[in-house]
Amino acid sequence: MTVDEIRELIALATETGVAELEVQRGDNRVRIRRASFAQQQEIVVAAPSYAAVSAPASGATAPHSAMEAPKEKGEQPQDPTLVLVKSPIVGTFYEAASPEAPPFVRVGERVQPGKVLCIIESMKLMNEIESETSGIIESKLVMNGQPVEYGEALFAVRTV
Amino acid sequence: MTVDEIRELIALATETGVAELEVQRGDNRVRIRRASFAQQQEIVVAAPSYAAVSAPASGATAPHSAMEAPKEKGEQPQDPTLVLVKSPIVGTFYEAASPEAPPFVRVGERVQPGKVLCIIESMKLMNEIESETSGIIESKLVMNGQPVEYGEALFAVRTV
Amino acid sequence: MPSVRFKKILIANRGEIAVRVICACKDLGIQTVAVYSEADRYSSHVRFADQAICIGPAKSARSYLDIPSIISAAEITGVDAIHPGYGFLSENATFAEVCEASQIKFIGPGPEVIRMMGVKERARAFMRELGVPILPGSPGVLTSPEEGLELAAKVGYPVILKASAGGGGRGMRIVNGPGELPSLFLQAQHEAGSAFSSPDVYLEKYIGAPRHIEFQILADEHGNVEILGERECSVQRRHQKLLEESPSPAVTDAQRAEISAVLRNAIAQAGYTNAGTVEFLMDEAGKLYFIEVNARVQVEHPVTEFVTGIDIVKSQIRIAQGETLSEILPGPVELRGHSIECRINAENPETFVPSRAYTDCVIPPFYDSLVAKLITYGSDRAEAIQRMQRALSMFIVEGIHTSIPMQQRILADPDFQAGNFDTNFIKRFLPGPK
Amino acid sequence: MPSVRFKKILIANRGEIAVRVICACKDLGIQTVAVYSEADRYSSHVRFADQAICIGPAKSARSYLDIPSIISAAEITGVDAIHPGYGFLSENATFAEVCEASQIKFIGPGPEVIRMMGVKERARAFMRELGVPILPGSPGVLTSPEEGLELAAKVGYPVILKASAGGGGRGMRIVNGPGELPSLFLQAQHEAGSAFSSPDVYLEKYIGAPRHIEFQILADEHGNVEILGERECSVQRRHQKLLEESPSPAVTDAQRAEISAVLRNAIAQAGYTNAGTVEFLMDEAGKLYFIEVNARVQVEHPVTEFVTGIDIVKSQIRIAQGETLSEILPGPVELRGHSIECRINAENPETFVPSRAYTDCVIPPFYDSLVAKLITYGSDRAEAIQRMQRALSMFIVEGIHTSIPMQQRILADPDFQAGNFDTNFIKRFLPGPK
Repeated sequence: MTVDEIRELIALATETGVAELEVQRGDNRVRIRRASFAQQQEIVVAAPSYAAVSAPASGATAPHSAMEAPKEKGEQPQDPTLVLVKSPIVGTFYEAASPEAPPFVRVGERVQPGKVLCIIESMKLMNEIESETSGIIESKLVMNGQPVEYGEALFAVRTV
Repeated sequence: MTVDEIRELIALATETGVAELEVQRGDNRVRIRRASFAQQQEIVVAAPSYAAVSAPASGATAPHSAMEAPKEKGEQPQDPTLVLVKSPIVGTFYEAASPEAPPFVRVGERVQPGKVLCIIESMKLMNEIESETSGIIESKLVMNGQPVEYGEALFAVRTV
Repeated sequence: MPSVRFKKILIANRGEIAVRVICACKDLGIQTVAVYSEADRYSSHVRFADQAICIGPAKSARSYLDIPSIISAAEITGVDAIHPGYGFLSENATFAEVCEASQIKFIGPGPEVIRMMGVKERARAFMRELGVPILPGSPGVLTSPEEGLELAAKVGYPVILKASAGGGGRGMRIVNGPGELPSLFLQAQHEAGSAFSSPDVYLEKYIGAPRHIEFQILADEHGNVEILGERECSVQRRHQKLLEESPSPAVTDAQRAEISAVLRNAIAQAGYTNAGTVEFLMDEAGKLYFIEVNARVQVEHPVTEFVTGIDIVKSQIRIAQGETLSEILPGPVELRGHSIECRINAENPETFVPSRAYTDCVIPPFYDSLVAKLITYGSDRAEAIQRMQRALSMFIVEGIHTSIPMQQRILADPDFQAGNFDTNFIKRFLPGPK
Repeated sequence: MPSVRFKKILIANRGEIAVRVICACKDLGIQTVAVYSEADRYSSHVRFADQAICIGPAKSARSYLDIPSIISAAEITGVDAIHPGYGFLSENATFAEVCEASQIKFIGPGPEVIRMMGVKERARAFMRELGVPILPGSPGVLTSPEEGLELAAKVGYPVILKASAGGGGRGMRIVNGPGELPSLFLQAQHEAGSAFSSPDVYLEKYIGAPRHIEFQILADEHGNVEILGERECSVQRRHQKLLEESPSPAVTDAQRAEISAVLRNAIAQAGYTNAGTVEFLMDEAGKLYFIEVNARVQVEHPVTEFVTGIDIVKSQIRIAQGETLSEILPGPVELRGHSIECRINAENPETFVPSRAYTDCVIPPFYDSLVAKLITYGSDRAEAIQRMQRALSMFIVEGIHTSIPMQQRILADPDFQAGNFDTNFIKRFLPGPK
């Protein structure tokens, strides 16, 4: 569970006005108690015992009330010049063709449509994910070797 | 079930935007289907087979959704000069001391605080209901011999 | 007495038990009249009844406890019978009498039986006569330390000395052995004398860690009695039950059969009719002692319904119609499987102040804080516990605090799971000093 | 084969059956992984699972039916087994094979058995061999009107002539007596020839007003089979069941015992494992004919759970863990009482177009319209019906139309109450010409 994801959950708790928000998925657990209710903001994150679960676990964080409308992971950001590249399949993210090879792209690099950005391994098949826009890689959102779900944001690309 | 009560139910249906409102209480049944949904406004009132049930039945009409907030029967009207005299007990309404006697009050009559307006019979006891304000009886809201529940409006009194 | 068929029943209650009685009436094809206070205008029991009558303001004394209002409501709606639910007027002999005088059938025992069961001393004396085990002790006032020592040796230590005129712990002494008895007897006499201006003291067996066990009875108006097994109600907080189950993990088959046989006779001798509960304390050795009779349906009746397959509320109504138990019951009473109930109360888990929801649904602060009853059934106790844990983990209540977190801790407790607990058990789950 | 204990199960389904499987896993202490399409992000199965993985867009073909996505989700979450629910991939032999190849236990029969049961002709031939009654008819193509007359005399009129290559009613003729047979045979041949370019026609017994009856089976991986009684599913609208019950009011105890004995052997011979349903048609005389096997859990499994006390979904998981039926079942299978299920579907009662709710809760239009299953239990059929009528009358759904009004009319029908109905029964409740 990344710091950004936890920040999003805190925003959610604040926005919806709940006193306490506890999210558990697999080995990840976040508990947020809001300051106005407890004189302190307490955040507990249980460390995942193995890496393979951490991303989908947090990515799948379900709303704790049908009334809440948390931002979906992979949602387009407000900034229209920033485009998110999302995973078209479920699988494992690889930033390079092999453990020894350099990454397909680095942050700050300019990419063109058709440029291979990463590989998603699914059922032993290596699926190359290509860029659909031209722009500069602003951030890489997934760690090498981490599992990703359908629609999960992989890269943010600045298009101007 | 009086026309006023049905009018209130129609207002309720319109206000809440339901397509159809069906209310059944004992032998009374009202079904309202709104024009915008059915090209016609249909009102069916099944005649009560005995009078004793009609008033409490309609008075007790429950909301058909926790979201609706129908006006409570006996609620004070908007007009601040019109005061409702409500029944302080459950029982049977009598407008006169005996079947031969004239009514305690008539519509249009001026009353003072302490003036007996009617009798509510409860467990064979005759309870005199007195006016608490001075004014003119604008309407009598319950028929002679009809049962009334706690808080049910009996008279409307114009105080100016 | 030929049996009748009720056409319409008034339910002199509110909340879940009112809805429960409405359900039983619907199942029997009987019309229902709900009564409600101004605070309950939008309650479920008002919504689901065929008719509803406002009987007074929020305050119970002027609505749900107001006999003339309820009888008037029954008269203007022309009902045949009144079901009192539990609490409120359910064990009020006067109310049962007024119903009788008004030609309205009261669905419960007769006024004389309610009255006798309400005077605990009379109920205990009656039951003892008929062989129901009673907490042993002095028959009357204890006259000397010597008499106390003799009695205590017979009933076994610890014993408790209590002020005859008193209550609330004054003049009360727990005696753990014969050495302490003479001095504690004098202390108790002295304290009782100054507190209640009577030094009279009596002696009773003391149970430090009792279990609370109750037997469900059904009795028709023709002298037939059936015992529907027992319920374990030891998980209590300040005498408020939080979790009940049937059967009790502490009652053996032989003990159940023995108590049932004794009760069947005693209840018949008492002229008791309709449903009721006979409460017992169980001591550490597993022995049961009669405490009192609750002459009404209980909150926790569903666990008995699940293990017996018998609808207790429908049975109450049919008994009141004059039907016999052999007509009402599907066959011989048999316990099958295990059932648990959790009372979901609105509360703040830190301070136990009942919470209120301020959005669409309001829990009126005038009455009890029960918002739901959650009942599970399993082929055995372990399965019923697993299902209760799962159901509580999936139970969604928003806007209020509830007792669910405490019940989850209770269900996860190894002693609870082993069936090893008594009425002190709850203390480990309460905040503050134990 | 020693039994294993699953730590984590992926549920390859959505909606109520996904939640049902999650409940069974929680009861067994097994972690759960939900998979969901983008349309189901806020669904209950996502909410109640321990983990949830988005596997694709709303369209089923790219999410719930997409084998690589589901297997990938299983691999990245490290599950031991996959429960397929019903519908979607539950009877897909290829999916079961891919699971096997990926070292993930598929909770259901093996791929070969699924495949055989999927080819109706093979399943029928297999079952006939083992003495399961099959709809009588010509073993192959009918060569002449004389052969037809001879066969029809044997199976009894009415019979039906069907095009061997066809479907959809073309080349089909119902024959009510021997006088009509020769000319209808020629007509059927002619129509079959022009419609399917093959004039081949075969003959089968025709049941005009069949009942749809199905038997629930459980088979472990050690050759043991148990039959959990039958369900009556005749109340259908366009092959969609609306109301199911167990036991069937039309099946006698002797018939149940006879069919159960035959099935126990046949299912064991087939090497069938896990839960399944064997479907039969019942003719007007009450005789049962095998139709097909559904190699999965059914929507209507709860009615069987209520009358047997056996948790079918928990049993599926434990069978897949390699446990034996004698370990899983609490004792001998016994039917007690009666249970009814109503499928509450979102729909417009006039036109049967599924409705959608537009407020907080959305029923995605991409999948089926089932919004709830309401199940009642009673000590007999009358009590189960009364409780279902009461429960439907108190069932609150806002914002959408549901099937409840139709189910209320069905339950109030005297023929339904008498147990006197077949698959044509529903027609009287449908709008338009009967």
